[in-house]
Amino acid sequence: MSMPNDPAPRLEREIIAMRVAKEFQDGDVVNLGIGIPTLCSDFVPPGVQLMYHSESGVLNCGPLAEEGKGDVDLINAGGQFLKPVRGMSFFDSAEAFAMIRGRHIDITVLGSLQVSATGDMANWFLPSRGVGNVGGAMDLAVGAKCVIAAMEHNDRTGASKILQECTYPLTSQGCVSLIVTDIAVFNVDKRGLELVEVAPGWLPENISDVTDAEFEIASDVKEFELL
Amino acid sequence: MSMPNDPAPRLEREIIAMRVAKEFQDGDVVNLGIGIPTLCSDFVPPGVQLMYHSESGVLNCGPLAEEGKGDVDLINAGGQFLKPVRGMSFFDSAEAFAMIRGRHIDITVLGSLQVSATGDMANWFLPSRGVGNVGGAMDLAVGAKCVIAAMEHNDRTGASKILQECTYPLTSQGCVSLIVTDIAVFNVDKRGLELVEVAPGWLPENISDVTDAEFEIASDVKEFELL
Amino acid sequence: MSLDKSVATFEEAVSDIPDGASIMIGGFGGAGGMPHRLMVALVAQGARELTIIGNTAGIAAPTGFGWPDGETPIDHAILIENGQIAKVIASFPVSGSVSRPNAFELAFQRGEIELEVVPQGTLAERIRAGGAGIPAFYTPTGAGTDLGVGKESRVFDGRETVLELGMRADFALIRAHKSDPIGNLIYSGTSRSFNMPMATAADVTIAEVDEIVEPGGIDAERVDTPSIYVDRVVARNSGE
Amino acid sequence: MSLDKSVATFEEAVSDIPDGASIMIGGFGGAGGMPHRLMVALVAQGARELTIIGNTAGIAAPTGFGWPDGETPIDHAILIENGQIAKVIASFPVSGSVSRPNAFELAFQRGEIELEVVPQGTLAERIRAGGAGIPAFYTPTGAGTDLGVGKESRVFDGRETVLELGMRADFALIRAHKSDPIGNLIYSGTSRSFNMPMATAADVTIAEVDEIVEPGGIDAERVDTPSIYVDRVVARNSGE
Repeated sequence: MSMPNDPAPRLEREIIAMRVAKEFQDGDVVNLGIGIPTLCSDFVPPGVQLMYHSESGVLNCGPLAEEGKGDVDLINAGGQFLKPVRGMSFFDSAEAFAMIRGRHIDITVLGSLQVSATGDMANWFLPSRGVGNVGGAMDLAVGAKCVIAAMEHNDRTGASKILQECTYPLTSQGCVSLIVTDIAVFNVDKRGLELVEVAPGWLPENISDVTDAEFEIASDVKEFELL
Repeated sequence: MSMPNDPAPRLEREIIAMRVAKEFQDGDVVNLGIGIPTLCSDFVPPGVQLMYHSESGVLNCGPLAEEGKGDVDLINAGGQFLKPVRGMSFFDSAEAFAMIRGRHIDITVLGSLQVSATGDMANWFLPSRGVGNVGGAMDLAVGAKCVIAAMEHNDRTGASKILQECTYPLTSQGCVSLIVTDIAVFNVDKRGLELVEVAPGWLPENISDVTDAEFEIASDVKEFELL
Repeated sequence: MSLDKSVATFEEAVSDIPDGASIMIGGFGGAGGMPHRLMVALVAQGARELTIIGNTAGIAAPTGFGWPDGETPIDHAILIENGQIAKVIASFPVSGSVSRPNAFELAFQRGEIELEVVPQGTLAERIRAGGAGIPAFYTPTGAGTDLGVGKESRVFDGRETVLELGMRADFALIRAHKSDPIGNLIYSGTSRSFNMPMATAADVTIAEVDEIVEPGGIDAERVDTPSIYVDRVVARNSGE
Repeated sequence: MSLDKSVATFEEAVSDIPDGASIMIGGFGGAGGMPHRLMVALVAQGARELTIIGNTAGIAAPTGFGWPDGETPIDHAILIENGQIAKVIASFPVSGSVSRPNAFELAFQRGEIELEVVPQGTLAERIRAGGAGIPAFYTPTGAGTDLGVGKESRVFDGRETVLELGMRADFALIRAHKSDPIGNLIYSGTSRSFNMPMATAADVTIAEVDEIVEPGGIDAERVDTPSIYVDRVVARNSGE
């Protein structure tokens, strides 16, 4: 979505995914959430081999099945049908989450409703609905070695999804180490946010205008690095 | 072993096993300890089908392999080679003990160094040795729905293995519900021991003479019932 | 129980489930791995005031989650719509779409059904613990969130955790691919999900399978759920 | 790590184990399921002051436990006799025969090795918990016994339990039947034992297998230890 005072266009979801995918290292075990995170698998850098984990109970799983060729016994966590690939393995939910909680997942990429300046994530409960799906979000947020939030910078009403403190119920405290939005990239730790990249045509002050959280600006802040 | 004042012979280990086997009900899941308990499988009543569990990680396992035909990957908890049978399943140690601790075993038969009047069992640590193998004994003692102690009544020095209180380190408190020895059968609960059967030629007072624990005598105390 | 656990019909398999029972229902959420025929039989059987425990509370109808195009989803919603459910324990109780509520959400908003939301990994682990004789464990999941409120908290190695209790149920309705007559089960692909832990954690575990093979027809090395956990098996291809 | 985890030799597989490391060693106690070649390589490698965690501390030599007649047992005893072990954590540390002590018992009686005895099921569960991110759990096993002394105790449902901590190690040396290059493992029969939980609970898991098959050579439905847990695989039939 765009806002009236935007100095330049906001980036497409695919560009967000492309930027996130730069973080993947060869051999990483990766769990991708629903939405923008799922797109990351299309942009894995050359030479990088990943092992995808899904909490539906499959490891080293492959891409989505072709339309109409789905097997009901081969789904991802979003209920989509997957293509069978060699090297897969199947396991039950207790084992799937033993892997997550036990720190066997190197990186998870999750969408989020809100992220705080200290890396708190709120992505499971929309107060206006009064009921929510926690699913595996809390387990992934506490269990993965690295949690990346991939999301739009502002919601449909224009409200900042990056906040000094989350106002929605938390998924986990202080779990996020990188935020990639459609206009900015932030490093996150307990001390706060550091703006490290901006979308083309955006300046740090433009980011500040649409962000309800304080942040430091990296001395070498640059344009989105996609290569 | 026999003692000087015995009024009649003590029963063979096979007879102890035969008496224990009378407790098995059709469909029971059974775990047999090393020694006398292992012999019970030879005396299962006709019409009774059991599912044997071994903490080595095999369920519905069969009899010992023929001499020289052992498979190193098919052992029981005593390290003996088993014959493969249909309907077996294999699993790891965490699962093997999930079955035990989770109350999926109907009956375990264990040898014991000592059993107390309230069903405490001491069968893993001989103080004179100063080191012992606990193995799966504690898990079986707390986990099985029914724990039967099958043992000789007195040790090699003539000391009673049934005591008011165990003097050796405990395996578990109050776990034993039936004691079968070479001269007597006792029901056990928190209130104490009840003598229910005696070996041929033995009277309750003869049992009392070689037992260092108080016990009630069942109104219908009878000779060992093997059929 | 005897060692032959096969039951002829789905109706017979669920006939003794009483009002007020707690029932685990296996599967992840889609068409695979869910005991559809047992659920249909339970609707016909009519037990009420049930507590159901599962990953979802029936999310397929509004969005088609995990269902092939053109098929009509069957899931927990049929029990909810029949007014049989008093309480739901789930990690993913409502539809992924706010604008397309599932039967559970409608009943919940009407105040007809109680809800306990449990993180998916905590739910799986609580069920595994219930089956494994572990009364309680500590987990970092949920600490410092609304779902950790009211739970004992404790720090291990500098990390806040909450105490979670093992969970059991009166019945587990699960879905596997094949069984032998004594109840050794194998699953297909991602159908393992909650079926495997649930099989271990109920007083009575009832498995809906595609086929009951002859004794010895399942390779001992391939068994996913050992027969010790299974009380009844009923096949979709049985002669009913 | 890259996705090809095969290592050419047993020597290379254990080369980086430092003095003072904690090492889980898989198996139940017999000839099956134990990483003999890795243990032999570790003797040659020579790391000292090791803590070893296993079901036994090497019980086969005195009694032949789980070994075919006529074969010479190889187990933890070779590490103990080489003076490499500072501490043993085991459920079954000594020989089943008082009159035929194993190498561990002799060293223990000389005061050379520290011992922690853990009930077998608690040991397996502590290792599983260590691999599953569960820092601690309650179990009835050991409550009211010497092995429960000094542990927090708590009553659940009228039953006394003790608090046990998850256990991890720096390395796990395990034994499986086959692997594919990315580390999916299958076992044979009762060789699963401690190998499967240990595979999950070490910083570096090294699997000794009979054979490393081609990619895709292990059926996804049959995998016992998923590749996520395995760091190195080395085959007995490799060309060394």
